[in-house]
Parts: sequence; C-alpha cells; structure tokens
Amino acid sequence: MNQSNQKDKKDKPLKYYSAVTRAFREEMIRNENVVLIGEDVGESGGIFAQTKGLFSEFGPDRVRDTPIAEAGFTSLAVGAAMTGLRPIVEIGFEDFLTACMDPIVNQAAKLRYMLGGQVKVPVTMYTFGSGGLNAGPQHSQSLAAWFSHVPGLKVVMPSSAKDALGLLKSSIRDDNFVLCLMCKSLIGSREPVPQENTEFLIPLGKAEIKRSGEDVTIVAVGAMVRQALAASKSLSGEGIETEVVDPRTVSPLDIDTILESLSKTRRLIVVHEAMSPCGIGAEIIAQVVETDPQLLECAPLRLTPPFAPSPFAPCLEKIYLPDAEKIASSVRTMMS
Amino acid sequence: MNQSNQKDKKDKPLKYYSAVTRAFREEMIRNENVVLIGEDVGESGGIFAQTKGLFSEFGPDRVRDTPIAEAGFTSLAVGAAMTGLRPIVEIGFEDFLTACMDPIVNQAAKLRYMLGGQVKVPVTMYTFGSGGLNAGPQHSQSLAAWFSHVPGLKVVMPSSAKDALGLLKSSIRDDNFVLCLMCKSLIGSREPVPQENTEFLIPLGKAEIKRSGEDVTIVAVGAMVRQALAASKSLSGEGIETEVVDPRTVSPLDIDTILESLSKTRRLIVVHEAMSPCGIGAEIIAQVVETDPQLLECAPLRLTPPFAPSPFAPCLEKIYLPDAEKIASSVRTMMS
Amino acid sequence: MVEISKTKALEIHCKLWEIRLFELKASELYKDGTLPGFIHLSVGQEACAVGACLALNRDDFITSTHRGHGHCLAKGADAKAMMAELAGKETGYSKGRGGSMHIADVSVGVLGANGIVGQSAPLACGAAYTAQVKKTGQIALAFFGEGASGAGPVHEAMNIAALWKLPVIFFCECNRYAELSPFDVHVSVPNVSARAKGYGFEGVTIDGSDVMEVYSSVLKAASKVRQGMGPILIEAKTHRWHGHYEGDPMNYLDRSERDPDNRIDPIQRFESDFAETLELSPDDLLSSKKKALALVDQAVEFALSSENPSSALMMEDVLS
Amino acid sequence: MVEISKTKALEIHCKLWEIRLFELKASELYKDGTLPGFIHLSVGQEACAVGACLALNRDDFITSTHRGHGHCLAKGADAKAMMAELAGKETGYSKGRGGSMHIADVSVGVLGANGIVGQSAPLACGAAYTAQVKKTGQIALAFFGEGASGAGPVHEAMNIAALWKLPVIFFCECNRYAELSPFDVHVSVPNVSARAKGYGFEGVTIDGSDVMEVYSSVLKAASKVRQGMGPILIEAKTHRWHGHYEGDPMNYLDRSERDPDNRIDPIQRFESDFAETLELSPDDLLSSKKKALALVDQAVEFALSSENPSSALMMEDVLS
Ligand SMILES: Cc1ncc(C[n+]2csc(CCOP(=O)(O)OP(=O)(O)O)c2C)c(N)n1
Ligand SMILES: Cc1ncc(C[n+]2csc(CCOP(=O)(O)OP(=O)(O)O)c2C)c(N)n1
Ligand SMILES: [Mg+2]
Ligand SMILES: [Mg+2]
Repeated sequence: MNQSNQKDKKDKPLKYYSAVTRAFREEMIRNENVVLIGEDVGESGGIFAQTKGLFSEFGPDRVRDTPIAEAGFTSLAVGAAMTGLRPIVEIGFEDFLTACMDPIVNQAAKLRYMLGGQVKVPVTMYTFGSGGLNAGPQHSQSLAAWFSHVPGLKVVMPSSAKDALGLLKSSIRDDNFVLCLMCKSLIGSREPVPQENTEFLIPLGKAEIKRSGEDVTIVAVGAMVRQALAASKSLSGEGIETEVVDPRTVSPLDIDTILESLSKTRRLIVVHEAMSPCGIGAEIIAQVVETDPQLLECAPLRLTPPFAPSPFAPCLEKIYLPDAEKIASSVRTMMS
Repeated sequence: MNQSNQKDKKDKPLKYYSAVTRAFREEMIRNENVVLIGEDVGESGGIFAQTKGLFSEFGPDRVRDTPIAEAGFTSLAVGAAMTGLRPIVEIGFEDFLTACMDPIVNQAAKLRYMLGGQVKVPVTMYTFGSGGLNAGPQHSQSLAAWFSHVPGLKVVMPSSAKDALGLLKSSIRDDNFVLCLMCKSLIGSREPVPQENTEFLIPLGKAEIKRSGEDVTIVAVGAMVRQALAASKSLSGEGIETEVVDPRTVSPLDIDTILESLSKTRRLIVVHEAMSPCGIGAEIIAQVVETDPQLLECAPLRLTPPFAPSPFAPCLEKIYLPDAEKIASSVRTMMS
Repeated sequence: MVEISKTKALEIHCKLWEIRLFELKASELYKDGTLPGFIHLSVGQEACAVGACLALNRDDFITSTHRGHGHCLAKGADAKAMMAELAGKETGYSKGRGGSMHIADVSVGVLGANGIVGQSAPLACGAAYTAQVKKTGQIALAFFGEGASGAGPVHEAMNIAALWKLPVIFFCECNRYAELSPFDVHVSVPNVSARAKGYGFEGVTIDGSDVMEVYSSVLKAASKVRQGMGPILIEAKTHRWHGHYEGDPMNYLDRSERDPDNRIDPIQRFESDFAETLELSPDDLLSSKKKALALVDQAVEFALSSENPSSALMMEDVLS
Repeated sequence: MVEISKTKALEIHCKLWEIRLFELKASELYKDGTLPGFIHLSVGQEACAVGACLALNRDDFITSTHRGHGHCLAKGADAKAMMAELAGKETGYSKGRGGSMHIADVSVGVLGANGIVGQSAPLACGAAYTAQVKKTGQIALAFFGEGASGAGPVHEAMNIAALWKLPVIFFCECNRYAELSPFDVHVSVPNVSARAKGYGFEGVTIDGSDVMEVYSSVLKAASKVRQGMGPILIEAKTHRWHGHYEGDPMNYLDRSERDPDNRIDPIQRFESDFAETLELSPDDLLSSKKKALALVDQAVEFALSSENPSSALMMEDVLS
C-alpha cells in the first residue's frame, strides 16, 4: 500500500535536507553494509548539512569524504556494490553527473546484464538539482530524462521532505542503482513525517495523486509539484478542479496512474524544470497517445523552461522557470 | 535548396567511411583553421580507415593523435575553438560519449551563452554508434536523445554516404558544436555522391523525404532509414505506399516536414535504434499531438528495441533491433 | 628577486588592493541581499592572481575557476562589467546570464571563470594548442585548486600537454581547503607539484602569499613554455580567508584558524617586505590603494545603476 | 627468484599454454566466422596474466579490460563458459549477452573484463574498499594498459587509493601499443610506473615477459597491500603479438616488428630459463601442455555444442 497517504497525529515536521540525513541514518543502523561516500559528506556534514552527524555516529569507514573525482568514486561505488557493500553516493550538484556518466550508464546500469546476472549493483546516488536559486547555467540543470533513457537504472524525484524520506529509504534497500534527484529549492522546506524508526517506505515505481480533481490532470515532478498544488488551490476558487499527479519515480514510470487520472479529466499538462525536447513530458504524452489516441479531448501541453541554459539573473530565471501562476494560466487557457 | 535531391550523371559511388575522409579533406583545404584530433586519427588512418591520408597531407599540427582522454581532449577542442581553431573531434564509439559529457554539455553547449556571446564554439564531433555488429552492451548505443535534450548543441545523423558527406561539411562550417552520430553498420555501404570539389552541402536542420507515399509516414533515423526504405519497397508491392522521412538533423528537429507529411498520411511510425523512453520518437509524437491532437487517425507507434542493453549474441541482437521486416509488419497492422 | 620598474610595482600594489576591495565589497553586497546566487571569494589569495597574471602578456590566455574574480581582474578585466555581472545586470560580461562563476573577457585573454572543477586545465590546453598550431607565440595559464588536482580532466590535460609540448602553465592555488575539507582529504602527498615528474615536466612549489615570488616564478616559466619546452606546473601555497562560498559557517575550522590575527596577508607582506626595495613611498602606497578603491566604487555604482537584462536576452546567444 | 613448488611451477606452465591455445583457437574461430563481434587477444602477454593471478588468493579480486581472456583464465575462470560466451551461447558466463569483453566469474574473484578503457582501476578500488570496510583481508588487482594510463578515471582511482590506503594493486600491461598507436602517443615518460610517486606510493617496472618476475613482484606487492600499507603500481613491459582486434591489418607496424622471429615468447622463456631450476622435465612440460590443449578442446566442443540463448534471456537481468 501507498504508505505516504497515511497521516498520523504524531507526525512531526521535518526539513527536506534532514529527511536525507534521517533516511541514511536509519538505513545505516539497519544494515551495516550501507556506506556513504562523496565530497564533504564526512566530518563537515555536507554543504547543505544533509549528512550532519553521520560521520561521528558511523565513523570514517562507513562515512567517507572523497576527493573531487566523480567518475572515479562512482565507479568505486559500483565495484563496492558488486562485492557486498550498499553504497550511498553523493554528487553535490546534478550538473556534475556529466562527470560520471560512464560508471552510471556503462557500468552500473549494464553490469548485471552483461555479467549474466552474477552481480547486483545496489547503489543509491543522490544529488541536488533544478533551479530557483540563481545558481546559473552550470548549477541548475534537471537531467532525469537522460537516465530514464537508460535501461538498468531507476530514477526517483522526491518533491517533499516526506517523499525524500520514504523514497530514499526504499532506494537504499533496492538492489539496483537508483538515482535520486533532489531539488535545491526545496532544501529548507518542511513537512510532517512519520516518527523515527517507523518503517516508513514509499514504494519505487508508484505515482501519487497529490490532489484530486476532475477537470485537468497536471503531472508535475520535483519542485514543480508544490507549484502545481498552489495553482490548483487558486484554480479551485475559480471552479476549476485539477488533479495533481506526482510520478515520484520517473523510471520506471507509473503510466497507469496517469492514464487513470486522464480517463477522468481527459486533459493533460506536464510541468517540469527540465528541457522539453526528449524530456519526461514528451515520454508521458507519447505513452498516452500510443495507448489511446482518443483519450485526450484537447492538445496536451508541456510547461517547461524555454530551450536555453538556465540564466543567472533573478529576473530572467523567474521568467524561465514554470511556476504556480504559469500553471494556473495554462490550465485556464486549456479550459476555455 | 535541398541539394541532396539533385542527382547528377557524374555522381560516383563512395563508401560511408570515405565520405568522412573526403568531407574532412575538402574542409581542411578550404579553411586552415580546421584541425582533426582523436584517438588514432593520425598516421594509422583510423580504425575504420576513416581518416586515411589526412595525416600525411596535413601534417601533425592539424591531424593529431590524442591519448585516451575523451574528457580532456574534448575540453581541449572547446578551448581551441574559443581561440580561433575549428576542431573536428573523433570519439571512436558513441558509447564513449559518456566519458566527455561535461565538456560537451557544461562547456561547449553553454559557453557562448554564459560568456555573453563573446565566443563561438565551432567544434564538429563525430562518432560511430548504433548496433548491428554484435558489439555488445558497451559498444552499440544510440544516444542522440541526450544531446537533443541540451540547448546550445546541434545533432546530425547521416543515414548514407551522401548524407555523411553533405552533413559533415555543413557541420564543419557551422559555428556551433555539432555532434555527428554515424552508424557503424553503414560503414561499408556505398552511394553515388557529387564529384570532388563540388560545393556539396546539406543544410543543418532540414529533414529529407527519402520516399513519397500517402498511407503511412515512417520517420526513421540513422541506419533505420535503409530499413524503412526496404520495408517501403516491399509494402508498395502490396499496395501500401509509405512516406519515409529522415530528419537528418535531430536537434534542432525539422518538425514542419514531418507535420506536412502527416497532414497527408495521418499515420505515424517512428523507428530508431535508441531506447524508447525519452527518445527522439517520444519527442516527435509529443510535438505532433501538441500541434494538432486530431492530426493522427490512429495511435502512433514507436518501433525501437526493447528496454534492455544491446545483447551481444547475433540471434538476440537480431530480435532486439528494428528492421525492414518489423517495420513492414507494423505498417500492415496499422493499415488493417 | 626579479627586477621590476616602479610602475610595475605600483601596478601590482594597486591590483592587489583592487581585488581585495572588490571582493570585500562583493561580500558586503551579498550579505545584504544585493548580489544573488552563489559567490566564492579569493580574499587572502590575491598574490597568486596578481603575480601570475602580471607576468603574462596581454594576449596570453588564462582560464579560471569558480573562485575567479582575482584572476579576471588581474588579467585586465573591467571591474565595472564584473560587478554588474555579479549583480545580474545587462551590462555585465555575460549580460547577467552567467554570474560570478562565468566572468570572461576574451579581449584581455580571460577565457572564463568556470563552475566545473577541473575544466580550466584542458580548456587552457586548447588555447595553447591554438597558439601552437597558429604559431602566435601566445601561452595559456590554467588556474586550479588543489582539490581540482584529484579530478580526471586535470590529469588528462597534463598528460596531453606533456605529450604535445603545449605552451601552458598549470597554476595550482593550494589554499588548504577544497569546499569544506582540508588538503589531506584531496592530496596524498605534501605537494601537488610532485605530480609533474610523472609526466616528465617541471613542477615547483612556491609561496603563494609572496606576490614577487609568484611573479618571478611565472615569468620564468612563461619564458620556457613560450620557447616550446612544454608545460610547467607551479603550485602556490596560499590561504583562503573566507568560507568556500559566502555564507559558509566554516564549522570545519578550528579556533586558531578562525582567529583573524593568524591570517597571512599577502598585501601587508608586499607593503612591508618590498615597498622599500621597490622605492614605493607611503604616499605611493596610499594613492594606489585609493585608486583601487575608486575603481571598486565606480564598479559598484555602475552595477547598481545598470538595468536588469531584458527578457529577450534569455534566448540570445544559445547558438551562434 | 622466489621459491615455488613443482606443483605451482606446473600450474604456471599449464596456465600459460591454456591461455595461448585458448586465444589462438579463438583467433581461428573468429577468422572462419564462428565467433561474432570484436575480439582482442593477449597472445604474447600471457606471463602478465599468469604471474599476477597466481600470486593472488582465490578470493582476491581482479578487474580486467577489453583484452581480458588471459586474466580471466589465470584467475580461475572456466575455459568452457568463456568460449561459450565468445560464441554467444546460453552457457556462456554472460548467457551470450556480453561476449569477449565482459567475461566474469565472481566465484573466483573475476569482476569482469570491461569494454571501457580505464574503468578497471576504479572498479578494483571498489572491491578493495569493500575488503577494507569488512576487514576480510582480501585485495584487488586492476589490469590496465599503458593507453589507459592517460585516462582520467585511472588517475582518480590512484589518487583515491593512495588517500584511503586501499588494498589494491594497479597492474599496467605495457604492451607498446594502444589500439593503432605506439607508447609515445600515450605516455610522455619512459615508464608509467613514474606516476606512482606523484601519489606517494611505490611504483616499479618489471619484465612482463618473465612470468617468474611477474609472479614474485605481485607476491611481494600483495603482501604489502594486504597489510594496509596502501596501493602499489606495477608496470610490466610486454608484447602484443596480434593486432588490436582480430582482423586488424596492423599497417602501423614496421617490417621488423612484423617478423615472427622477432617476437618475444614468454612461454618459451619460461621453458628455457626455468624448467631446469624448477625441476620440470621435458615430459612434465609436454604433459602440462597437453592438459592445456585438452581444456581448450573441451571448451570449443562445449561452446559449439551449446544452444543459442533463448529470446527470453534478452530481457532478463536488466534489473534485479
Ligand atoms: C566537477 C565538480 N565537482 C564538484 C564541484 C563542487 N565544488 C565546487 S568548488 C569545489 C572545491 C574546489 O576545491 P579547490 O580545487 O581546492 O579550489 P578552491 O575552492 O579551494 O579554490 C567543489 C568540490 C564542482 N563545481 N565541479
Ligand atoms: C573510454 C574508451 N575510449 C576508447 C576506447 C577504444 N579503445 C579500446 S582499446 C583501446 C586501447 C587501449 O590501449 P591500452 O590501454 O594500452 O590496452 P591494450 O589494448 O594495449 O591492451 C582503445 C582506445 C574504449 N574502449 N574506451
Ligand atoms: Mg583549494
Ligand atoms: Mg597497450
């Protein structure tokens, strides 16, 4: 069952970055093969304080600072995973995944297949991506689509503290290479989550309806989920009820939940911070029309930034990124 | 004008790999800033003889063997392009692009934008990809979609010797980073091409209708174009006329030519060797239904390998890859 | 000590102050919210930037890092267009699209600060390759940190430069930290310069707080690499006063490291150790510092009074 | 010379021949079209594989390259399942899905040949890290070529191994070529082993055609790295007899290099230099060679009589 819908009075608010720490801590206690490596994950506790306390609790063998060598230490993690550890690997910014594509795509994703099933590669890699912080062209990218294009990987995108907690814990327990794409703009956001040491897991591969509605289905990922929810709220005041679907895992994609929602709304908007061409939105639209070309009663829409690098200037990044207002106005246009 | 449709009696057959050599030679003669670097592009003439003779003609400054350092020499080429050279860079197999994603995506694609237009980055990178040679999981990939997802790059995919010649020459003259994805399985194929030293250029960003027909539009890229043409021929005998569209440049994509074709056929099949999720096929389908959800009279189809690494065994790779037979049978199903 | 003219000495002094004041101002403007995004300062490391760049010709190239304000200013970039860029204004070097990590002024050989650790090295090799092929006599200098020395592209660049005898200087600013972790998390030997031998070229370690030592070392190296003798690696030991980024709480520093009295100040050192020898009077020093201050004030004034980029700029220069 | 038992000596001799005969057979079967895809042979380099692997424990790990048949056989992989894999059969190590470049047998510590140059080094560091964390006493050995020594991931791996004092041996087979280009296109110093100093660990260059020298060097190194003294780099100078890949016309070789008489044969050397000292009679030699031949014949027989993979296998093991 989808546990993240359960709410409990004892739930306490937790910050997105602390959800990371807590997921790691609980899983490291649970399984001594879980180790954490990356740049500044150790004594310093991470650039966003996301690994604070883990070094002193688990020691230098299990929590280890790496030099700046994304390709090298990702490949190292793969080798460690093949031989019995379950490494968690931090890549500071999603943009730096460009430095370790080979170990992810040609090693981690293919080794089990190439080696006739002799090994598994239980690595959880997490990184902070997306925009909203005026971090400029090399520190704001959303690259989920690249990894969705590669068999042998799983890709998750937690859109809240609770999802971060539940998805990361499931990722660490998964026997595959799971890439967890976090949003920088959500780092300080908080949300009530189940108490510590409750077995709170969100299953990989299951979308969540974050809000129900009959008029338009908005599929949103990462930080765009909050924006979609905000838009939904204001639209509701205008008598338009939108359904917000958060895939949570973008590979493998839970298309069934999306199709089910569309069978009701028959209108589709996909919102993401990633570029449009060959993105998650294209994939969702393609699957929908392949399944049933009559399902949609009007043209689907991808709401994404224009096809340009992420600009630094706040005034430009504001125009560049989708937000609640733009989502609401797209919905209005679609409904008129 | 689309020059590749002109045919001339004086056209002589040329092999795909020799088209590469000829394009380089002509452009190196034309512009002394054009240089060629890569592993074994020099004295040895390349692993597919694709650079044969260039070293002895242009010397070690302009034709230079690199060590095995894809990230390093790609970034070097970018630095050289910023300062006045026009490097051609070989990456032996498309799969090794994983080793130089950062210089392509975070440097080449963004530098002009990030630097306020102060520089241009005229690099032509070419590589041999796709399957059909039983080269196994790490030597058979088609990764065009990754680069189509990135603004600031152009991506071309020559499906024949003639296209290789015309597209490479245009790429070398282009002031942007152009990635030219060649097909290993076409290396020995030949086709008549215009004589040497004719100004034969194929414009970037223009699709070509490789065959006209009214019933179904088949959009095929790379080696799949030949397969689509073969399928078309046999279908024609059955009274089904297919139109084969070769985008040739996949980023930016010439959607207009595809839409125009569809306005006639109203049926769409996209064939590629790349994986389906977030691929070129998804993008084409998404753009088509976004433009006009009524355009297609039946569900569009992506004909691609299953979502698994490329298997080595010939019997498996044969099932894995789309081919003329599978294309023909999909068309028949669609027409029935 | 290498001999220099009084004019050059004053230029050095003024540049040291221009960088220091530019960055302290940026720090202030960042704290009060005027400057957005992330900013990495090189306060304390000015001698590296100034010593290295003033030993190069105007048309020589440099490539820089995320911590690049000093390098850019020292090579001749204009403080006004830089500060405007930090503020995300249309008049900035990147038209507000790049920010602090992407300052470039190709007209004075600055090929760009860069947000990707390690890329400065192979990019510089590219500029050096152009110079080699076109026989222009130019050279390139790549700034990078000791943290970057662990990155694959830096190794690949050094190997290629050695094989091709490229006219390039690898200039490592060893400021004792990479992000939040100390030198010995990143480098397994006392000196990064030890790497050079493995490629067969010269590697030296120098005092990066001594601007004159930096200047003369780079001058000597530049003349060698310009003659086609292949690359040289210079490692300058220096000190980063501020955090990795502005706002960094620097919890990783111990008490003595936090004490401002324990800071090594390259400007003070220049003034106390060299002013006399170089015949700079207290008045000279004061007036060159004032000149620097004026430049920085003008830069701030220019930046703050500039317009935000128009929305059309968002889509410009994506392709040529 | 290190002392070894007659049993070990025979084991060495038999393994040398098993690899030689396995690869010559593969070459033959490739030429006649029985084996598909690309094949890279290590004929001439057998002493490296055998000397290195027989100095390791069965549960120690190796990582290998595109030229990995020798390594895999030497570490104890089964010739039958290997040849079946080369032939793309269901009984192959990868169920026919990997081919020559992806042979692995984790049960004897072979973590896989690998088609990506340079990846063997950091992957081996991963196995060494597991051993270190779990305190198993195992070590890992990474085979790579001198061409790979220019690749970033190899540098990153060496730096990490030095920093973390990982129990790993970097074993460079310097066979004078990388693909179609000679050593000096790839390495700017006479010996790749010179790199080790830059990381602060030991680097040695040995004669890779002398199986006993390889054996004793790796034995010594293994004992040091097993004690937690950090990594060691061993560079073995050796000779690749065949082309880069089967079918390579080898136009890049000059006449004398093409002359089979100029080949250095590590098996002949072992037989002529050591047989006596090790008390191996001509009969012993003959019978161990025969044993090797039988193994290879069985492997071919097994491979050719095995089934093609069923189509269901195409989608198996993509995820666990
Ligand atoms: C490829 C890559 N990995 C990680 C980072 C994040 N990062 C930015 S600066 C930095 C530390 C760099 O240290 P060093 O090279 O010593 O330079 P310094 O900051 O000390 O000037 C890191 C890890 C990055 N920008 N690029
Ligand atoms: C990252 C990467 N780049 C290029 C290649 C193509 N390639 C395969 S083997 C090889 C040469 C390797 O040379 P070396 O390391 O000396 O090993 P050897 O072949 O001599 O055993 C190259 C360039 C590759 N497989 N992977
Ligand atoms: Mg540093
Ligand atoms: Mg070699």
